[in-house]
Amino acid sequence: GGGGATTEGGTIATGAVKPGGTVRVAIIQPTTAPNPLLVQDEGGAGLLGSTGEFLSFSNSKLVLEPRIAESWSPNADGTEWTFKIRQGVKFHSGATLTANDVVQTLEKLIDPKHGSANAQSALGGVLSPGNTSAPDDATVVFKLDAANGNFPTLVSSANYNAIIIPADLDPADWGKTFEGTGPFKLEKFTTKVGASFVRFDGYWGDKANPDRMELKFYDDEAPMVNGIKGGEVDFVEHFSVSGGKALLDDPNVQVIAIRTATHRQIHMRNDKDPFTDKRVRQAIAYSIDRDALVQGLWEGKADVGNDSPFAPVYPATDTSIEQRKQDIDKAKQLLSDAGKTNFTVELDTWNGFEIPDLAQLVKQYAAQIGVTLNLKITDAGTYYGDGVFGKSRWLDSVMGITDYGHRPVPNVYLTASLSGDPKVGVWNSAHFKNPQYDDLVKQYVAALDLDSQRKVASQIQTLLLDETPIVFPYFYNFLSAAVPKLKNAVSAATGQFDLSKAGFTS
Amino acid sequence: MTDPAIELKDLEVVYRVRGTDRSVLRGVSLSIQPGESFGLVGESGCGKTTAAFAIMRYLPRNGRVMDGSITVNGQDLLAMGGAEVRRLRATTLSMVYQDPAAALNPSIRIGPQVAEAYELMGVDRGAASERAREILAKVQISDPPRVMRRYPHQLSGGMQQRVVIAMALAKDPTLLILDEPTTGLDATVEAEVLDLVQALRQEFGTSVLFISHNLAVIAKMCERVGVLYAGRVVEEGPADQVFQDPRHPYTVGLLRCIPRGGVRKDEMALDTIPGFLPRLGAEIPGCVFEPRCGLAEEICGTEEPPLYPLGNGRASRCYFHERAHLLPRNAPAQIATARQGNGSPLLKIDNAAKTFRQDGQDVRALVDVSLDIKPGEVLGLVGESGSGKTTFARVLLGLTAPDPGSELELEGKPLAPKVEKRPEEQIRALQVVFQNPDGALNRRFSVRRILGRALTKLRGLRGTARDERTRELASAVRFDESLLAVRPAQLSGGLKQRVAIARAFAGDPRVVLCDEPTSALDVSVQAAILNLLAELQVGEGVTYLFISHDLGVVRYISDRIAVLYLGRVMELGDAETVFGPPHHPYTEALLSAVPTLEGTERARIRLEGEIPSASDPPSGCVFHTRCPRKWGAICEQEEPPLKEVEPGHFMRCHIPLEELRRLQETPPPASAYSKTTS
Amino acid sequence: MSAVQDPAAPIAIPTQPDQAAIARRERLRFLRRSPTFVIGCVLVGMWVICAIFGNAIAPKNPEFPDVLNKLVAPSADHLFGTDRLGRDVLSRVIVGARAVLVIAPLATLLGTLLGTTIGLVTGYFRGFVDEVIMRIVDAVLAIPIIIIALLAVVALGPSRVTLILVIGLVFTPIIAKTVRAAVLGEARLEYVQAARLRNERAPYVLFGEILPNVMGPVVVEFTVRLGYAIFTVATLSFLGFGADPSIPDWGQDISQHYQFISGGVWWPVLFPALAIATLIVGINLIADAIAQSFER
Amino acid sequence: MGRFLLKRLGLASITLFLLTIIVFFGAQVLPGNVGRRILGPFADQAAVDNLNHQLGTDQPLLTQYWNWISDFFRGDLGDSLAYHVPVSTLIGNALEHSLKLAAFAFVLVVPLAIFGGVVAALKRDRPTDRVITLTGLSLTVVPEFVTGIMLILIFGLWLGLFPVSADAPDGSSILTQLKYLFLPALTLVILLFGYIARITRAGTIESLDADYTRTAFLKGLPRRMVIRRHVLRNSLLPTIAVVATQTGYLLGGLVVIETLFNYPGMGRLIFTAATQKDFPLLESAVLIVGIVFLVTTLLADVAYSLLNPRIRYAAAE
Ligand SMILES: Nc1ncnc2c1ncn2[C@@H]1O[C@H](COP(=O)(O)OP(=O)(O)OP(=O)(O)O)[C@@H](O)[C@H]1O
Ligand SMILES: Nc1ncnc2c1ncn2[C@@H]1O[C@H](COP(=O)(O)OP(=O)(O)OP(=O)(O)O)[C@@H](O)[C@H]1O
Ligand SMILES: [Mg+2]
Ligand SMILES: [Mg+2]
Repeated sequence: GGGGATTEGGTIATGAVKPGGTVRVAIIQPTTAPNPLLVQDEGGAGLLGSTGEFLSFSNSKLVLEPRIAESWSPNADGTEWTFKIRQGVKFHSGATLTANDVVQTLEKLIDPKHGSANAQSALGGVLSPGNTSAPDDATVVFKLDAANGNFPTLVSSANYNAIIIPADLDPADWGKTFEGTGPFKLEKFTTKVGASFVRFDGYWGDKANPDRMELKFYDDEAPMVNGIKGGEVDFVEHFSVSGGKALLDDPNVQVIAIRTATHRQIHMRNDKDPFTDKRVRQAIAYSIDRDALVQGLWEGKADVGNDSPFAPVYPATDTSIEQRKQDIDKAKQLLSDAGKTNFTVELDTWNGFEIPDLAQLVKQYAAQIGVTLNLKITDAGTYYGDGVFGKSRWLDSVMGITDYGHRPVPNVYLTASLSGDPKVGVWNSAHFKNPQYDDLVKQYVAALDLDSQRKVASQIQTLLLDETPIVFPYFYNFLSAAVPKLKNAVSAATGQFDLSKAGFTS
Repeated sequence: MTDPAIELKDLEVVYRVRGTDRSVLRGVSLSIQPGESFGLVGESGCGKTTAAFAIMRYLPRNGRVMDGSITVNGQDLLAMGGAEVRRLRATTLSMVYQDPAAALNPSIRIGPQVAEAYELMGVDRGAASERAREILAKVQISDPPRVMRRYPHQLSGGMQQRVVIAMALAKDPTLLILDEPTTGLDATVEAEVLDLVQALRQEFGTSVLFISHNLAVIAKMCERVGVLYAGRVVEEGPADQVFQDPRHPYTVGLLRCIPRGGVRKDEMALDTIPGFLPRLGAEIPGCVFEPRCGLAEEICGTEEPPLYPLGNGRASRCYFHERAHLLPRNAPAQIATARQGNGSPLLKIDNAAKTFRQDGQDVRALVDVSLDIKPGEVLGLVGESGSGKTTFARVLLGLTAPDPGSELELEGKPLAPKVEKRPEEQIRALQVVFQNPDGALNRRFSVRRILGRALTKLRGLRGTARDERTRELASAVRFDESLLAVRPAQLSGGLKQRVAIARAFAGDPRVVLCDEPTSALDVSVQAAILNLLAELQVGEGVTYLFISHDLGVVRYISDRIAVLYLGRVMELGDAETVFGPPHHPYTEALLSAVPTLEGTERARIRLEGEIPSASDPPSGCVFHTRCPRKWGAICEQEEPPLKEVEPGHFMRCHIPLEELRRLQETPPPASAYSKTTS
Repeated sequence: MSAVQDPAAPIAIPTQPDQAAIARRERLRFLRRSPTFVIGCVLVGMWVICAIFGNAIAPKNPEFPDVLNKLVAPSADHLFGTDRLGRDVLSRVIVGARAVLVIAPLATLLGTLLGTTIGLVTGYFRGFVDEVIMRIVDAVLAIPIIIIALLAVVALGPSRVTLILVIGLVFTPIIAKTVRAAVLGEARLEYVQAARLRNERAPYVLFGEILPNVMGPVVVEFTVRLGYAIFTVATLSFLGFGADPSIPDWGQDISQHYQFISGGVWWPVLFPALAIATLIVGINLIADAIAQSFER
Repeated sequence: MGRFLLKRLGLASITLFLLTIIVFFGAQVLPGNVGRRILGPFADQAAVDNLNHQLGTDQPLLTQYWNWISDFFRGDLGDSLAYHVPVSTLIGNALEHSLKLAAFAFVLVVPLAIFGGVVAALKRDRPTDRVITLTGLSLTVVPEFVTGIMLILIFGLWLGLFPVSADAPDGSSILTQLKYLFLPALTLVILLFGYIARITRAGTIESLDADYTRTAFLKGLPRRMVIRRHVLRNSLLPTIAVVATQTGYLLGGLVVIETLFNYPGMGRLIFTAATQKDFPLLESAVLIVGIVFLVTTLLADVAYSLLNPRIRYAAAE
């Protein structure tokens, strides 16, 4: 921890604030055009959330707060969900939102030909085109491909693409107007530079407190940090411990820390030598000193990972399973059992966040068990390539480190990045194929109540811990920062932030 | 008697080089009376320019006056402060030096540059430029207003020097220093500038310090002369007397070096002065000339001789001044008796032409030059700068491809336009000695390597055979073997030129083209080189094409002479035929322009106007624009052919030979005529 | 031929001293005396030693991360403190010299070789080839060097070889231009024509006759470019195109830490920065001195 | 003059042509499939091929080159793959920023450097000279990110005198904008001073040693007048050319500085375009930087020839 006032949970110091004012926000440079379907990055998500609204908002406690949907409920077996749509919600253009807008938005999200990568990762195999209907203006019904207990989360703010837009709006044009129903509406947007928003007086709920909200895009973390220290921004939507150490230690910056499932995956190609043998994969896992990582890289602002996507933050996670710790001897033993000592592997990754550090530490740990890792650290574009098998270092490398954003439920991690089904496991960089696992995941997804989810989760965790297709070293906190006089700013680990209540103390 | 316009007493000047002072001027004393013109003559490097700058109080940053005094109109110049010196420069002293092109600010129009001198005197702008116009008119610039609007580079060399002189005279100075004002100008232009200076001197009554290495020029320009050697005035006195009856061995030697009075290589070899100018700052206990002096006895080496006064302003720094004229001759005993080869021509050039393209314009450097070169002869090629001499040589060598239609033959075999296309033996047969030995020798290679390489490539010699031959070559050009190991930079100009010559002879050439081989050299060295060339020619039985703008030299060495003007052969014939009347009017003008040491002034023929540019030559006879003998309209309309006016004598002129002979017996028309005062 | 002793023949000992040799000696003396040069050599020499014996000199293993002792301020144990992964900054600075001092000189050498050759050829032959090549050179020079380098690295992926090739090629046109200018001056001199007149082949004329005479500019150009090469290498690795971040590399180390400066953690940035500065300044001092020594 | 201009224009246009080729085919070496870049990993191959077909990115390179170049000179730069907005708007914005910074930097550095250079030349080989040249040299060669970081640290964070990010909020006054631009501009000043001063010094020394200067002195002109009228007039010519050659770098080469100061200029635009494989953006941006460079050098040549009668008339006559 640092000298700074650090609040756990999504909101910074709350309290009485002056009405009005302009809040200046620093966010990371969006890497694509603001298009609800195609946005895949944190900056973009921030933009969508700044004017758009979701059916529900997944807050820092991972609880869903109703927004456009007033309520929702499943049928008996969880294959069908019915959402009640709030009435009298107005778009910034003045048009009134109807259930049809919701239907159209979601149809677009899941239609492959629109290629909404992220939405697909969340809803692929869950909801198929044509199965969403609006019996009346106030109701939307989803017929799922299979039972799914977490469906409401998948269409909440947790799925940052899922802002509700007018049915007749071509998502590609969204960037022109930022059409949405949120408390702020677009004033000006300049690609690669920034955007500004003003209070939307037609908002259905409490009107926003600030008159204006200004977003400034940063390519690099350091200028962002300097920005808030130099008094040029009031709120840094997200910063990393490595990049923002200066903020953690700064007494006159307040830091928001949200426990999340944001993590790194160190994948090992299960189908490629030397990792075909699970003992080799385990050896790597045992070589890593996770506590050191959490302390060293994250100043303790992270949870130790146990080589499964079940982050401690998830209610469903079984925390009783024994935590894997560094054990050099055991690792060496495993290697010699596997007859794979002193081999050399290339470790692919890209130079973002703390990843290079992690890579170097992993290299060092591996060295301790006689494994040589050659780091191949490129820019993101090169690492992710086209994002499809055969055209992407991420998905093709024998060993690699990949960054995964926060998800309020582990489903995407479980499916996209581990499923053996090629249609689902589109991010399965470990090329992990295990029918038993796939089966367990189906059960987990279908489970409607927390207890049944816990049971399956426990089995999955045990299986993954044993197979170790991927090392999950840690799940780190989502950090935002604000100047002391800013109050009531809310941020979410999925990149959205809510400043409608925010304001300055005199 | 009034005090002299300027007086130098025991002036000692040093240059600080690599931390040590090297004396350049060793106690120079001289004085110039008001209105007098004093000549300072001496070989390159003897300190002339230094003296001039010392007087201007403008020595190079590393130069310093160690001792002695300079007084101007009785004021001690060295004692003056900066402001005073400036005032003096602005009112009393002016200087004109070599290379007028550099002396003028390229980015300021002539008008303002000249006017500046007046503004300095507090004249306001308008009046200043008015005065500028007047002074420009005075230096015989036609249409001054036009010239004042021009930039320096738009004027010819002669014009530029006129402008510089105008600026110098603007302040009506007491003393005008001219440092080689005409070196690098063409003979005809030089003559004009000199006349101008003469005239102005009369008009302004300025005293003049005239610096030159050319004795003839000094003889023409100056009443009194001082001979400078190694920073010391070795002889002094009235010009005519000093040159008629020199009283210092050095002066004697210098005068003997010069081919004069139409002597020819087969009459007598030239005298030379052995050895070299002492190095800058060398310790010289005795007489500075002692190491090179034929009369020297040991006293000369130990004690510096005083300045012996010889009456009526003459003086000499030599113990043996009264027998200076007895200085032993110093030349090869045997003289070159040229074996005039006749029979089939060795080189046959048929309407050789060369047209350069220069920013969009045709520069016709050579226009149907047709001539034969007989085996064993020396063909002299004269002409003003830009007349195409070098181009002609380069065309023969195949360094510049002639225009199509030009036919070159060597011993009946056609010569390919480019040297790369020529067979071994042709390449070997045609060799060259360039004007500037510094550029001609690769400064990174030793002499041995330079000669050796040539032998390997041209004669296929290797190993000991090559070394053997290298030594032979060296001795053939009187080049000491012990120097084979050194690089050109170590050698004096003369030695370098010897190496260049040796290289030219490496491949047993049939023809050697000499492009101004002595122009860059001092007279004493020039003499030695000319002797050598003459001797080699006989010894090796080669043929020369000898290019020079020095008529004396050409006349000395050549059997036949071709006169070039704007790329055209104007006259061609035996040396004596060309030099004796009747000449082509252009040749006549050239000859008359050259100052001679003999007081015998020939009628000066002043050429009107500029040399036309080769890019747009005049219509008809290209010379008509300047021709003092212009015959009539025909000269402007049709170009005369080069016709054989008498056996072996070719001329490109409309005027019949007889007419020319008649004309040239009588003085030329008054308009273009002036008797040079001296 | 007649063997008459010509009195005008020179006296045996060369009267001019060996100007070339003197010039060379002068140059060396000048350099030895010039403080600029000496300081430059000291600085550069220091780093060269580090580059060669780095691992021996370095007090600690520059790659060993001790993440629990990260960003420790300079102390007796870590003279220059530790970096974001608890690696010893001093050791990294020392060993870091290697990355730069391997890539930059090789790149510059490559550029100089190519550039000189092109310069010689174009400057000597002139004509069409010259025109074309010079246009291309101009075209390339119209794009900022760093951009070209950057594109190339993105295309080929960062690796020492890439960096060497890229920087070498990027410098080629510049060097070619300088050399060409010098050659133009030389080619006009008659010794070149003299060579043609004993039918020398073009290659000999270029490399045998002309090259020795343009060595001066070439040397100067090399030293100057070396400075820029280091500049470029550092910049590229600063922009994240260094190879493996565990290998010490000044530029990369700076880019990895400059964000901490605002938090008062200056040591992981300052020392590599100083290293780069001193090395480049050193090289340029040398270049400057050499250039001067050739001028006079 | 007219011919001179024509000649230079001719050469420039040839260079430009080669430049376009270099830029286009240079960009082709970057890996990455355009259609896939746009539609992302989840679009099915058919859609990708279809899009590539629409975009013409499946046509032979020469055809693509032709289309690109003809569109370019018709003013249609296409859309950015990453941001789906017209490239022209992106470049327009970035160029504006870059120009601002460049102009400011020039305004600061050029007079300063010329002054320094002239003083050094006048005091040649004296301490003043050595100090100016050596400091200049040393500063010039230190990478931008070193100087930049130091400046941010000192003036931005410790002293808090200047903003640490260069881009002023919209609608702020010129003065404010300059305040924001100051630190990056200063970095550039430090970077360029030595370089320009050096050239100026050389030029001044050359004309100080020239015969015409001697003539002026021997005329009896006071030193100041000689310097003003005769020396500077000729000595500043080379400086012009050099200053011009820096524009390319200033407009497109400031990747580092723009990153340090979070300034949305061309450098960073090109940088991200390259890393994101945003071909249309990349190609046009680089080409435009090149063009601006060519134009400025052309203008410099013209200015040079205007100030230098030798060239002006040599060409005219
Ligand atoms: N600035 C200088 N530093 C050192 N030596 C110099 C300098 N200027 C001239 N010299 C040397 O001083 C000697 C005299 O030079 P000066 O120019 O006065 O001779 P000169 O008679 O004018 O020769 P020339 O006829 O070639 O002009 C020469 O040897 C020359 O090399
Ligand atoms: N390479 C060239 N390009 C264009 N014009 C040239 C070239 N070489 C020579 N000329 C022109 O050709 C004409 C003849 O030049 P050339 O050098 O042959 O005269 P020259 O008699 O040797 O003069 P000098 O006595 O000064 O050596 C001149 O007008 C010159 O400007
Ligand atoms: Mg002189
Ligand atoms: Mg010539």
